[in-house]
Amino acid sequence: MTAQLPPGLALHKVDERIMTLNVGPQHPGSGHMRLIVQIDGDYIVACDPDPGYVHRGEEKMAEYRNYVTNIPHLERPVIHDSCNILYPYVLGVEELLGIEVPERAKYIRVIASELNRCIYTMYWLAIYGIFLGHSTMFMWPAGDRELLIDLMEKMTGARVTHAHFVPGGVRNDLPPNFEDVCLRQVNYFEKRIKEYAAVFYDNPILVSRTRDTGVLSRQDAIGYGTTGSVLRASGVDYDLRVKEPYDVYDELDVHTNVMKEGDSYARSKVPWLDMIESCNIIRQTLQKMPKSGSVRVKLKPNPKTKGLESVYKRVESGRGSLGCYIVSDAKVEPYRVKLSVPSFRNLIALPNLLRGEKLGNMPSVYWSLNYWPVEADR
Amino acid sequence: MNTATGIIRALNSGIKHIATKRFTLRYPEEKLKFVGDGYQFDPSTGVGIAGLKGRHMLFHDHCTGCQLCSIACEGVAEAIAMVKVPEEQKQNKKSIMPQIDYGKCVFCGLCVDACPFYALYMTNDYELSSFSKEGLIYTPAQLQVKPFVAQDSEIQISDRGATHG
Amino acid sequence: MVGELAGNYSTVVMMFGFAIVAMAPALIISRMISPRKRSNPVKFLPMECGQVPSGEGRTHFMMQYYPYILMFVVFDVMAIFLYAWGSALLELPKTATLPMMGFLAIMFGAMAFALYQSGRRRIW
Amino acid sequence: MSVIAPNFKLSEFIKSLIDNAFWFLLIGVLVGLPAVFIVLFVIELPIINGELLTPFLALTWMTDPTRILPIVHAFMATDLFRVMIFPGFGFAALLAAGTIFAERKMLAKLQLRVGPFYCGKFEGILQLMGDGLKLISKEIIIPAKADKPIFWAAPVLFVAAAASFVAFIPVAPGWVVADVDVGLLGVFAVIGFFPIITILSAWSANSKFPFIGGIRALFQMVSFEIPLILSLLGVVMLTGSLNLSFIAASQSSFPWIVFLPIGAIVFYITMLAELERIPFDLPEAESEIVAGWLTELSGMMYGLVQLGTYLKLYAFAALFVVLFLGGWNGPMVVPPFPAELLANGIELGPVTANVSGLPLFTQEMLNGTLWFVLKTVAVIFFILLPRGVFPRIRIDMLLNLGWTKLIGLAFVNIFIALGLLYSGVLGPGGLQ
Amino acid sequence: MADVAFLALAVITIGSAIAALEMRSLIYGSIALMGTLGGVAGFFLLLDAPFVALFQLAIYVGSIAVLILFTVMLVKRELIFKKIEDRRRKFAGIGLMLVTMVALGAVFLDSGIKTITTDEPATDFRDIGTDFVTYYWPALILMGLLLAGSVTGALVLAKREEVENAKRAS
Amino acid sequence: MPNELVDFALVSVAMLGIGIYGLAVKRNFIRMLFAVEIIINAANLNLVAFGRFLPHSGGQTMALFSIAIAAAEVAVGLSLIIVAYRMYQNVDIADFGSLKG
Amino acid sequence: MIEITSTPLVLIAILGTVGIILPILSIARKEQGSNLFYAIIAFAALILSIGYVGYQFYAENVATSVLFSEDVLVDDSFGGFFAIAMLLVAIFTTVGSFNYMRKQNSPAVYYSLILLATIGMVLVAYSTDLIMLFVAWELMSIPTYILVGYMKKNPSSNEAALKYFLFGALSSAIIVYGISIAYGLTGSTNIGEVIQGYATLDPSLLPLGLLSVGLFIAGFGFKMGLVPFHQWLPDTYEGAPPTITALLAAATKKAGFAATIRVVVLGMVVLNIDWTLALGILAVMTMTIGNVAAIMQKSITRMLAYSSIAHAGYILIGLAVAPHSSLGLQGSLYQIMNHAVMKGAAFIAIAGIVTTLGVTHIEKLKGLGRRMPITALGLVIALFALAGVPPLSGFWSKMMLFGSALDAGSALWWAPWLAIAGVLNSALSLAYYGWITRKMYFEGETEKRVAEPKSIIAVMIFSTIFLVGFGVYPEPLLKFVEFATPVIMP
Repeated sequence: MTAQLPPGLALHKVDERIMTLNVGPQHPGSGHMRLIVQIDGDYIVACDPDPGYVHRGEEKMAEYRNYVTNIPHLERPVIHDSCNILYPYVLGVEELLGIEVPERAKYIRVIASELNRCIYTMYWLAIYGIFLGHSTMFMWPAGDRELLIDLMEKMTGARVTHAHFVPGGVRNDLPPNFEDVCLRQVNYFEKRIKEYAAVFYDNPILVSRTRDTGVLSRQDAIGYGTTGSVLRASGVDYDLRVKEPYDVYDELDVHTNVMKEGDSYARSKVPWLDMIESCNIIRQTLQKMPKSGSVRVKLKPNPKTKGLESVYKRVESGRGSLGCYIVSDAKVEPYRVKLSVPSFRNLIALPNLLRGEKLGNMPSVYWSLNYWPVEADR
Repeated sequence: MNTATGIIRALNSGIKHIATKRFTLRYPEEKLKFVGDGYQFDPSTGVGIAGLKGRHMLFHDHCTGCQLCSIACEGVAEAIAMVKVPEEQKQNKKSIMPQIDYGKCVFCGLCVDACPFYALYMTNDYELSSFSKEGLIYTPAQLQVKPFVAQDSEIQISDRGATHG
Repeated sequence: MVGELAGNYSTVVMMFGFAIVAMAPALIISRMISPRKRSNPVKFLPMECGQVPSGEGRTHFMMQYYPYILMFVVFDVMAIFLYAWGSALLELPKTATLPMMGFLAIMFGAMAFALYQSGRRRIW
Repeated sequence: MSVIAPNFKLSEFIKSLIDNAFWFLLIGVLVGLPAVFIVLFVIELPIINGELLTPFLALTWMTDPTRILPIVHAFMATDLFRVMIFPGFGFAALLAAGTIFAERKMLAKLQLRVGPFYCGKFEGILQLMGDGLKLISKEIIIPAKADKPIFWAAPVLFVAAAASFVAFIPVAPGWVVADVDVGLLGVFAVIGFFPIITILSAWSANSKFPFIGGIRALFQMVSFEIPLILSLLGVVMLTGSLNLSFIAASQSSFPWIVFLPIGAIVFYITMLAELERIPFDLPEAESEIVAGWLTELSGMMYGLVQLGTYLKLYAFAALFVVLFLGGWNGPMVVPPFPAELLANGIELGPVTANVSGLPLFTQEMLNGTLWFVLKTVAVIFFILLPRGVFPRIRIDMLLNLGWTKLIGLAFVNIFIALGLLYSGVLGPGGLQ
Repeated sequence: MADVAFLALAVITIGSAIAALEMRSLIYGSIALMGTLGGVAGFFLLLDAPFVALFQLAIYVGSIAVLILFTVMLVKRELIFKKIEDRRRKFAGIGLMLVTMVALGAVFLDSGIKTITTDEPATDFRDIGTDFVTYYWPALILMGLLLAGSVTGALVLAKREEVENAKRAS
Repeated sequence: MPNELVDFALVSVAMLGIGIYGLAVKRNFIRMLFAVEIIINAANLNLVAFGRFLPHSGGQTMALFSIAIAAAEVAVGLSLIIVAYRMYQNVDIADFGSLKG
Repeated sequence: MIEITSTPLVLIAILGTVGIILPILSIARKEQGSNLFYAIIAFAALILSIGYVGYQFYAENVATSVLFSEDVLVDDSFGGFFAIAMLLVAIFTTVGSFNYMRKQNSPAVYYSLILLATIGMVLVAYSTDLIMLFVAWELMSIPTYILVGYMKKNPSSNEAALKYFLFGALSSAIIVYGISIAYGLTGSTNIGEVIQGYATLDPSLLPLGLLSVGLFIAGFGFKMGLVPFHQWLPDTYEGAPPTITALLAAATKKAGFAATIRVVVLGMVVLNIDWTLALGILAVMTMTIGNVAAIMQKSITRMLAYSSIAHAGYILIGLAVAPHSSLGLQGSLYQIMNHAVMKGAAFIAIAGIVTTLGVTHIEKLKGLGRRMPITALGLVIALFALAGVPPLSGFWSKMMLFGSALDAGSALWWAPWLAIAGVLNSALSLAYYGWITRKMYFEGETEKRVAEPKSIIAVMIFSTIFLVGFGVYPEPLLKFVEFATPVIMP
């Protein structure tokens, strides 16, 4: 569609020049999936992504647990972004149960969500760095992510799987003196990630390597249904935090980062810009947050919904819009929970982006799609 | 000459970082300092108190053997089993108390949320490794012991970079 | 005496031989002391990222850059011809540079064509 | 001090040194004593100078400098010493090992982490040894359909080719393994072997990823050989010699990098490419082709290839020093050997020993080696540095860079050299 | 010393020349061919022609052998080992070889060159460079034309025509 | 014992013979190319040997030209075989048989 | 030092510059340029070159055939003669390719290679140094290997190129071997000095001298298509593009003769042994086998290929008797010039037939005289000239050759037999030439005339004028040949 097959690659006999490469699952550049790549010399003729290696049936499991005990499970698909993947579920359950969340809890959720977005993006960036052979860009984000993990750990008591959001608010209040520590570390974090520009984003080798590779046009980006940074890198100004604000995002000043090019470089740069924006949001939130107040509505141990009804909520996660569709039938367990994950939407674009690309571009194009295999498999 | 300046900038940044303080927590020697004594829950307000969700601590004198923690865990990890405690340690009528298998526990803390009697808290102790699966099963007697944790390292931010100090 | 100068090069051969003599034992010792478990035939399959290998391991591959090897063969000759001239340059009259410049001009022409051809990778 | 190693404690350092020395001694005794006994009981002892060479006598000789030094001298004059120890394999392997360690520590510093830390008690100085032990005790797995003879031979040949590259490098005046007229051409000939070994090793594994990596390595090395050869032509034109010792000696007043900076830059870049180092490490691009041509190599085979790679790195850095940075030339900083020691002998308490064999090394040689090593270490630093700051580039970009930009610059360099020569700045009648 | 070296080189050269033609696998044949070429380079060294020797190593072993090896690797695996031989033709070939060797060897041994030895110093390799640009300079220019022609022609030959036509048509 | 000219000449003759044998017997193009290379090397060896014993630098010059020309020849020959391989999937010229005469 | 305005250097300058610039032009035009553009540039360069050679002759700047020189090149009439012959063929080829190359890829490189090969051939004739000769020989060979295989989608073109390549590489290897021995015996690579050295050769080294000459004959013989070395020739001529076949048959073959005359004939003369018999036997064998095989061919290309082998035999007669008859070399040169034009014209005519009708089989040439009258006429005239039919130019050269054989009869008892064999062979050849003519004119139904390519017509007209004109009035050409012939005295 976008990348035309070079003339001639289709002409010669298939058995002669084409080699089938299994990239994955035991491959440093695949993640928990397999890309069946057919190459003609240095050019990729066809690419067939084969996800499903880490499928664990989260959606089915959710039908056997009540609304609260689902929480530690549903965050598993993206443990680095665990707050954001819980967010739509929690919002949905709240609507089903008709709970009004305290104001302070909403702000705490925003902080946790933005911090988690940064944690996820740093992890993604680290892998992007190592995919491009930039070992420093692996180590720096992996190290600097520690700042935010430390904050999250202070806030929720766990370093990775927080299980922090519950219907009705958050599990616990902020620890004392958290605002100061948070502000300090987030400021330092922002300073750090701006330093990445010199070695990574402004590095001429990186720019020349990722520019004009895997170009996803605006039209196709919308057509494939991509979301998040992939969509914004193709020039579509779409951010759920702005377009469909949830919780308190409508009170915050959120700037959407959009790039026109739609190539790997743009797709890799938009998340980085988003991180800087996240730092801004956290600072705003810390300012506007009520200094005290309730953070959680007391619920019955096994809350029940009123009757057969469904709700669809979506939020902007680190990878794009993450939706959760819950059907309830007046029992303690949900009837159906469906996660609509951004990774899978972005993956759809991959075969079309890789066709006709060079083999050397495969990692950068693949990972610039902001794809997390486990989330796609659920 | 954009390329040349870019390359020089990158090299410069790299060399600059050689003189930056390193940001590595030397874990066994240093340990991060956590907030408070661990995750606790106040059933009266329904809000937790921030802290690390480490291994549990069981207050025998508060535990009534109501099994709420075990029920809360059923949907999550099924790590909590209610076991009979020996006669001499008997504190409640049913003489059953939670026994936690840390091979299964996911440290979500929902059991703490479930306990209405202030009997189950989580502590800062997270070094639970063991050579056998049996060693990971903590009996009520083991859960009663308050762990000693020396955690003093915190992230220090200065002009020359952040360190764990 | 014919072959006197060849003695100087024997040390290079000695170096080569010494490296082999010194390094081959590393492999042999390693083979001796390392475990050798031949229980699982899958272990000895070539790397295919966890899949069972399929297809030929060595195929008609990477023809896109074949012109560079062709060019290398020719321009390597040019480069070393330049050495024959460059090392004698101090003893040569200045007019002797002209033929070399002519040679270089011809080679530049060929190189321009070759670079253009090899740059069009879609046709290889 | 704290910047480089924040937790450096001198006492710990000394303690670790003593610890290490203890272990060495212990192992030495445990291995050495049985050896002495074997010698005593099994081997018939020779008679030298009318004396039966008992172990005691041999030990006395070993501690008697007047006896041992002439032997050492004689040994040092042999080719074997040159090949095995000083300018040859031992020296190069030592520097290569140092390079591996320095690379890991330096990269760790750059990436704000610690690097090897525990092995050897102080900053991981014995990490390399540990790695070697690990590699040697690992199982060597050979793919079932591999071409076994080539597969086994390739790592060894790789080291051997790297070692013969080292043979051409002059370290100090007169200290070079092979002092040949056309040494530079010899270097090119040896460089030509690496792609062959690489592609053969890759082919023999009969696996896809090594084959792709091997072919990439072939293209890369082969393409960068031409800019490499051309970038050095300027120096040859100005010196009129292909003898590396002569070229090094010709830079006594100024190094050629002053006049030929473009050539030096081109050579530096091609050097990175020939060494397969980031940003040119396409043959081992792990995110695309696992580990390139090294994918199927396991255990000590991998270790040998790494050793060969670092020997090659040292050799290239040394070649850069010899050709562009003046080799061993530098201000005399080593003090002369105290003359009164030669005249009066060494006073050891009550005894005065007149040692005939001293000094073992001349002042020039020590000074030259010092400067050479210093410059080489500096060049190695600059070879290592890009690994921290650059991503890997793509093969078509790489080939394009090599064939257009670098060759063009190399020719610019040649014409600069020609201009310098014909305008009379350098060469006969000019400077020098 | 030189004599031992000579014998060793002769064995290597001739042995690997036979091996290059007779090895079952073309890859091993290529490696054996490298052995021959390297052996000839060794002879050049023995003949005090280090420039030619290293030129031979750099060009023949370093690039021609690489090109051959690469081309052989492109060939299908079964072709690498395929060997068509006519027995009669083979015996005829061996006969031809023996006749050539014996006849030419006899000519060489019979003729006067057996007595030629020399004690004069070898020529300096710089003379070659001097020759190139003075006496032989038209040959050098022709050499340039030859290399240029061969590289342009080889490139035009090796590229895939059908692809080009398809491109032109589209 | 110094090496004599005739020794080198004999090695050269032996290589020539092997090359002729290869050309006569083999029908694999790449092997025939090997044979041609062996003959060219034999000739080069002869040239340098004669040049050394004269002594004269012309032999070495000729050898350099000859090696360079061999390089160009091999480049062309291998391009031809690649074209043939694309067409026939074979490198055996006995199997080509488009020209019968 | 050779003068910079001497003919060979100027030829190198003109043709080499154009040859290098043509590919660059093609990249400047993104390879979209038409065939004709490059062809005209190449044609202009060739015309300029031939004009320069002619001017040099006209201005009498050319020495008589000295054959020896202190330098690697000499600007003599012998070289000039060959230069004119080869440039003529190259022009034929270029003009013939106007049409033939229209649908092929990379025309620029094609013409560039033709120019480079032409330089090689011309320089072979001019060179007086063995190294120069060898490099020029290779410059002639390598582009032709590529040109023969230029039709990449045509299997026979490729196979022809492979065979040609193998034999060519073998021949050059053999030539190097010969050069090495000659150099070793005389200590120089200059042909003059080599010949001098041969003249004063130590008797014990004589076998080696003979060996070197034998190797030269074998090496050059591969290109000339002498009989034991001719196996590649029919296949190659048949498979190659017909225009290139013209170049091969008419020009590279002649370069082989030039080299042979420069090196072998003179070398043999001074070696002072009775070697002419060997050449005589070769000559008889070559022409007989060539003619006999030609009769049996079904394809006109192949038939002409064998006929060109036969013609190599005729030319060899002249070389064989050269020491004993001054007419020998003259006849050879005359025949070379004629053969260049005749064979060139014949193959160009076939190229025209192939491009328009796409056939080479003789049976399918029925009625060609009506379908393509001008081409057919040119072809027939060329064929009759090849056969040596009287009023045409080919008659005089054959006459001269056989005359020289008779002339040498006083010194060599067997020489007249050469003449007789030649005459018989000519008669034999007339048979198959006549058969083709009959097929073209007297068989087949009346068929429609097809459009003949204009470039082919131009070549046909030129060759017809040349053959008929010099057949009727041979004096100027005779004078020229006489001027160009080197004088050798035994």
